[in-house]
Amino acid sequence: MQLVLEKRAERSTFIALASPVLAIALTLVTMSIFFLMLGKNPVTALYVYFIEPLTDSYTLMEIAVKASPLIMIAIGLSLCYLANVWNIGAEGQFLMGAVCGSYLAVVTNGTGAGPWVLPAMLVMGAFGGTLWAMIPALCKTRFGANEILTSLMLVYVADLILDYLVRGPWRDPKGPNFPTTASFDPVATVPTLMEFGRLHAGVLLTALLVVVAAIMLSRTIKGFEIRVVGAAPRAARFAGFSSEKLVIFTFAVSGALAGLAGIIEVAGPVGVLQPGISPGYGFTAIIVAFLGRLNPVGILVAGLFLALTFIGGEGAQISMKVPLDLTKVFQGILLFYVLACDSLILYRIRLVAAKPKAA
Amino acid sequence: MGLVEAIVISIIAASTPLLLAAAGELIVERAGVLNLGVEGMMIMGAACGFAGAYLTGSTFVGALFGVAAGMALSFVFAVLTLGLAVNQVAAGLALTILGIGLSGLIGAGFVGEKIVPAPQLSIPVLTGIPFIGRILFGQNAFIYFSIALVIGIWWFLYRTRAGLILRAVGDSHTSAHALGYPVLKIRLLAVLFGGGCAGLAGAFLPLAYTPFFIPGMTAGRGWIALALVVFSSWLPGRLVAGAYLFGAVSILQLHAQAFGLGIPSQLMTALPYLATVMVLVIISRARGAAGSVAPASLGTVFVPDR
Amino acid sequence: TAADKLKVGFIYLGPVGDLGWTYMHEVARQMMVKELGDKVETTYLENVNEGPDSERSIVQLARTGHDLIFTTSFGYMDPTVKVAKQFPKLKFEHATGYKRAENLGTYSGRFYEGRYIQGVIAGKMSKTGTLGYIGSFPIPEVISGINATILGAQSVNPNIKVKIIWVNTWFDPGKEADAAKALADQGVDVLMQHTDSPAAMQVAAQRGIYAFGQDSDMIKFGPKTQLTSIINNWGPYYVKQAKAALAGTWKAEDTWDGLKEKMVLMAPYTNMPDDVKALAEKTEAAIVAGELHPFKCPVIGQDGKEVECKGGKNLDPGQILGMNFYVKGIDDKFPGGK
Amino acid sequence: MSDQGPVSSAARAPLLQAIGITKLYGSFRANDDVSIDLYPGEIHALLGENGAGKSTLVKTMYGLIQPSAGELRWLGETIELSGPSDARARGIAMVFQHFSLFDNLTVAENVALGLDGSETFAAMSARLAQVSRDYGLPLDLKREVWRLSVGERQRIEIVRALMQNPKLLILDEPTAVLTPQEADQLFTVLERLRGEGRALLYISHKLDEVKRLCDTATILRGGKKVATCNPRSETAASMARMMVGAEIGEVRASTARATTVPRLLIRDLSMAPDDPHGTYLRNISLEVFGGEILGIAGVAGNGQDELFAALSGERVSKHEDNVIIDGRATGNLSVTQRRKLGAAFVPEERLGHGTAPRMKLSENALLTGHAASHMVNHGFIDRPATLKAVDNTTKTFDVRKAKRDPEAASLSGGNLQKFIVGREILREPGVLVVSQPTWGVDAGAAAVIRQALIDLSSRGSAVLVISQDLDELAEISDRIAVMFHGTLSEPVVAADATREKLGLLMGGASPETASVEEVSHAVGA
Ligand SMILES: Nc1ncnc2c1ncn2[C@@H]1O[C@H](COP(=O)(O)OP(=O)(O)OP(=O)(O)O)[C@@H](O)[C@H]1O
Ligand SMILES: Nc1ncnc2c1ncn2[C@@H]1O[C@H](COP(=O)(O)OP(=O)(O)OP(=O)(O)O)[C@@H](O)[C@H]1O
Ligand SMILES: [Mg+2]
Ligand SMILES: [Mg+2]
Repeated sequence: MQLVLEKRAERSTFIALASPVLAIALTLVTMSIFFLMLGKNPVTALYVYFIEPLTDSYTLMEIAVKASPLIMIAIGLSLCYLANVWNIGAEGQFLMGAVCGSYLAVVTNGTGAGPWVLPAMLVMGAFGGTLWAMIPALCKTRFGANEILTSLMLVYVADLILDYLVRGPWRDPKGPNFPTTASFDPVATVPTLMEFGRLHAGVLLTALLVVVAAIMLSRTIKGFEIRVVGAAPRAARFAGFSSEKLVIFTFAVSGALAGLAGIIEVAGPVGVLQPGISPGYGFTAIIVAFLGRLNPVGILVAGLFLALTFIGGEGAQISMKVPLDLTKVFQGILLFYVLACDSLILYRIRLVAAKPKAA
Repeated sequence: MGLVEAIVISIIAASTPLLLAAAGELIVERAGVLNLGVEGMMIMGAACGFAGAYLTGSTFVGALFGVAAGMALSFVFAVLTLGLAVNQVAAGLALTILGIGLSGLIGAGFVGEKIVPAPQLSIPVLTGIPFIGRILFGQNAFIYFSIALVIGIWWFLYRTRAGLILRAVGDSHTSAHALGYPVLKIRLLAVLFGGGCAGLAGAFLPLAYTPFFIPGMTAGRGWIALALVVFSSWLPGRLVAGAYLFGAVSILQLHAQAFGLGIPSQLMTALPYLATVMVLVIISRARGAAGSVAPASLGTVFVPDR
Repeated sequence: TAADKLKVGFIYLGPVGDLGWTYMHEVARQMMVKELGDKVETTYLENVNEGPDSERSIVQLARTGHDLIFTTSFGYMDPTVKVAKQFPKLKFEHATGYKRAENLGTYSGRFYEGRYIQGVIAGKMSKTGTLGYIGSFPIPEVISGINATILGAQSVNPNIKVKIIWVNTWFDPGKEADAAKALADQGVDVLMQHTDSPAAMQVAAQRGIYAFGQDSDMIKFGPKTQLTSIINNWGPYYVKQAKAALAGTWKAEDTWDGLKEKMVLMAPYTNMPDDVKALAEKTEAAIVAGELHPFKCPVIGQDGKEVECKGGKNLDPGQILGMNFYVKGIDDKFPGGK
Repeated sequence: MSDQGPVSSAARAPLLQAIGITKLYGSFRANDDVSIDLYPGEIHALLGENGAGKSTLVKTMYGLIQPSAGELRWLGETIELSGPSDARARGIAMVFQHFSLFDNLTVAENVALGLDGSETFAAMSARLAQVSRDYGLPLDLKREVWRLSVGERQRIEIVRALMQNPKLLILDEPTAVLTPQEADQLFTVLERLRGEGRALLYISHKLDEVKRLCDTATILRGGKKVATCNPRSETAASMARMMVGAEIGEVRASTARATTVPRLLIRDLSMAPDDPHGTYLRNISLEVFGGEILGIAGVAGNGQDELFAALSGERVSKHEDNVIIDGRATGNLSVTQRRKLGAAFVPEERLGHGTAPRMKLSENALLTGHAASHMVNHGFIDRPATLKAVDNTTKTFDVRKAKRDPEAASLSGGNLQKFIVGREILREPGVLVVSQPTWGVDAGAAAVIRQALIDLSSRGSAVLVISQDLDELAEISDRIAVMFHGTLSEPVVAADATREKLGLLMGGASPETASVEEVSHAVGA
């Protein structure tokens, strides 16, 4: 007997909805086994991971805060990936967005500048991300250099640029020479939405972007262009769409979104520019993009869900004293199940009797 | 030992884990599969390799553990991407997360322990030859193996029928299937081989390079290895050049710092990355219209009709 | 009962097994648990990013009933300040920072004292007259360590030279080893490091040169190599603060302890002749007794000018904690802006 | 049924028998209880409309897919083929409809991959050179496949099959991409193979060549076998009737007069190829008048692709007056701009070029329709308009599909081609450039498409048809020009253009353009 995949004639809408549920169920079973082996109560564990964060307004807000940059970056990346452009350097674009946007915060620090600072920072942030994304984009269109390598390598470079700036020229002049800029002035800070907690205006921007991206992809000719170039490059050329221009476009947009996410993180939850402003958002967002099936709404769900596992994992470290690594293992397993179940949307699995080998 | 000789030896050692992992990934990608989980497999190789060597006292057994760990993880990847036609990019990234988590759990018990590093070859007269003696005859087994591996891969790809079939599968899985080649089985073997190599590359770190285990000690080398495969245009010879170029710039910038040249250290640290990008651009430009030579079916799923 | 148990939370920068900075905090936490037994319940969150995640992590500890929270890296300063304000009833302790509040104390070690002793030993032990220094990032703490080392070495060998390599990471054993090899290849015969792993120690052991450990006693990784090691000994402090919290006597303070208070310890002086060992011990005793201060004025800067002496006899704590200059005798260019 | 079979075969034993083969895809019966006997020394034709199940049946015989029911008998003995290598081991060889070649590997490597690997590569190469010489199918062993023309690729497939010294050779539409000369050459080889006592199974839509070549024909319709006949005693029309199950209409000739104004004017067009192994276009000039169909014949790879790209605007030229559409110089305009001027294009490749395979038909309507602005408002797609375009095309061109708006790839080749041609024609273009309008399309669909082209021209449009099918060109064109090595001959009036004359021009035999050496290269002699 042998398991084989069989293409479905049409994607199954039912399974598209059922697959995440199945994936979570399978993860729960696997996790339960783990916890039983560790001698912990699996029910508690699952409650801590998946339910508890949803029962409390603070963690709910934190899920949104954590998911916001992931979703924003992933939306940009999904445009690239739909167009078959392999930008895996969003992390670098995120950092450069943070750097360029912070420039204004640094130079206006303490000057009593007006409320134009924050909007200008956001624009600069998006610009910085785009600028950084243009390097691999142009290397690709001009010289045919593979963007996977160039965009990835530039992540390390961006990290070092940020490092250089905060240890050198941009270091807080009043601080005791630690590697950080001065805390941003209120005019350079993304406002929070609530009295307590960190829910900030950037989250609204992300929500807006999801809507815009969803409309753009499904309803506009630009979205169509992106999808065609990715799905059938020759047909796209025939349709009059230039894949070169689209490489530039998708890199520019994804760079801008990553950069925007970067400056929002710095001007929002963090409040200063310093090394380590990104816990790998640019890379995690790649998973979010694929987990969301390169679809804005899917990405929204995937981003929130991944954020939930991060925060649930933190809760598990606190209340169950399990190591962080266990959380990572669960995340990995969960992602595998989600991906595996998603494949049922396109295929059905069939058990086939193995043919006896003819001699 | 002269300075130049010493630098060459350091470069070789620094390049070896990159070369080992990238060589495995080259085979995987030649078969048409993109496994982005190299970092995860490497760190698993490091954890299990150290565990094996620590428990048995044998570097060789440790290396085998590392290989096995990398293979085990790559098997999970294969089940998903080959068996269930899951998107390879996403599965590879998920593999990295899983590998980092698992290695942390496995390695936790071994942190702070120490082992005897892999011995270096010592042939009475030969190793003593000035300059080339240490370079050619005074290295550890991993380094010789990495060179042998690349030569073996070259020979396999271009001189054997199995290698031809592998290249064919990467070029067009539909044609290969039509001719009756078991595409998925071949890819499975390639993925396992790549996993083994990544595991070995990871094991090299605690077994030969810095003989102790620390979580996350691969420090992004898996990503560099992936980039090097792209850099190499999937050619074994150029892979060696790329890995050694990266290693060389990494080591030389340290020496430049030690000479006190006064260049910002961040710029120096960024040099290997910048150099790789620049060389790639130059190569790509020279190749011009011939364009990319990536295996044509790289990263695409294949589901055979029956 | 659970009610009168003190819940203590820790936020760690790295994994608990990094063998370096985080590891030593973890060792100290375990010591606290051992000493105070079931009077305390401890929790740690590891690998907490210094950016957007840290504030949430601290809040999560605060919200789950932790009364005393240690945040163990400089980058947690602003989030700790913020959270401390939100939870005025809880007690916070931030390592290596300088912002304090009613319920937020700071603590750090005078590691430069140990560095000075290492400098003295290195100056004596080096035959080539050149020391190798592997720096992580050019932050004041690392700079003051380099300066203290050189001042110590100059006290026994005025012509001592130092080669410095910045690896721009706290934590990449391979790179640390590469830097150690490069230094050794360039004729350095005593290695020091301000990065976390024992990689440099092992390279030194292979090359038959001397090295100093970092954060913890690394003698295991270089039995014939390690001269001594600076040990970050947070345990007694953690125990003390927890006891104070239990007794209701906890106050937010600025603690900056060194060899005298045993927050900084020196691993046994090994692999050196008796006279050097005696000198090291003498130096240590002098520092403990307050007779010797590594940054005793006048301190001459790289440019040959005397550094302003804000502390009267010695450089003042602010100058040391925020040190951004090299002392005379270091040829390398000072990294980063002034 | 044996009473219909040729007399000669009754005496001999069949080599391969397929008995009651049924193949289910889900609930769809691609083959339904099909039985067929193949005899040594006989060429057996397998005929049927697009999607009739021909490829499915032969894939079963090659072990590539497993039948849901039924069995295969080899020399009277029941066999189960676990895979193609199993089939090859028994002496079954196959030439695939869609090439099973590896673009980045060399010819020799491609051939080696089709063999079992029991000989060394050097020995195989030597034998390969020998076999290709023997059968007059020359190949450059060291060249990579992507550098080769379609005809040369077909040659590799055939030589690869011959290298196995097969007892049974299956050819799935081998002549679809060959020139008459190349096809003739192939027939010589096939006849020789028959003479050597091998069995051949031959799939083709070209009923004339079946009549010429084959001894027996089995006809499939909707997965079922409907007849076995002797093609020599049938007419092409009678076989087509069996295939379709209905009469096929004659194509009505154009009634329009060509105007005196050229609607499409190509002036001294020269262009370097964008990949280094493409063909240079050299000084191409041509006028296509409103109301006429101008055919361009030629062996594939002589610059047709490049010409199509230059006309469609997929590649723009530096000089704007290289291409003039309705009086407007468009040489440097994009595809979209040319469409806005009333031009329309149908490329040769249906899936991936003319359509995006995994996209819905409505989206594929938008693919070319977005230029004609009524489908797009301020950058937003007008969904209903795209759906309406699909419905119109479906109705006017009888596109058969399972639902209203399926993915392009789910249509059969003929229906998809009708959709693509219809999509363009319904826009009433003033100029239509179409490449290989009926490749691999069955007779019924081909007739619909050709009629539509004629009707368009009779409404006053200029139609340029690039085709390798001389019969097709003869049927619909008013004038015919020939492409060779990137140059275009003077058009000749179709009535004067004999098959032979065109065939020679296609080989470059026209005195001003070609040398003898080039001729032999082009026809691969
Ligand atoms: N893998 C498959 N899954 C589902 N249906 C299939 C598959 N392959 C073929 N079919 C169906 O089987 C039918 C017969 O296909 P087949 O390829 O045998 O036709 P054909 O006679 O070779 O047509 P053509 O003349 O176009 O080559 C098709 O109409 C198609 O719908
Ligand atoms: N893997 C598959 N899954 C589903 N349907 C398939 C598959 N492969 C082929 N088909 C179906 O086969 C049909 C096409 O068959 P095939 O490609 O053999 O010939 P054709 O497209 O009808 O004509 P042509 O001779 O022009 O290629 C389509 O209906 C298509 O949906
Ligand atoms: Mg077909
Ligand atoms: Mg067919």
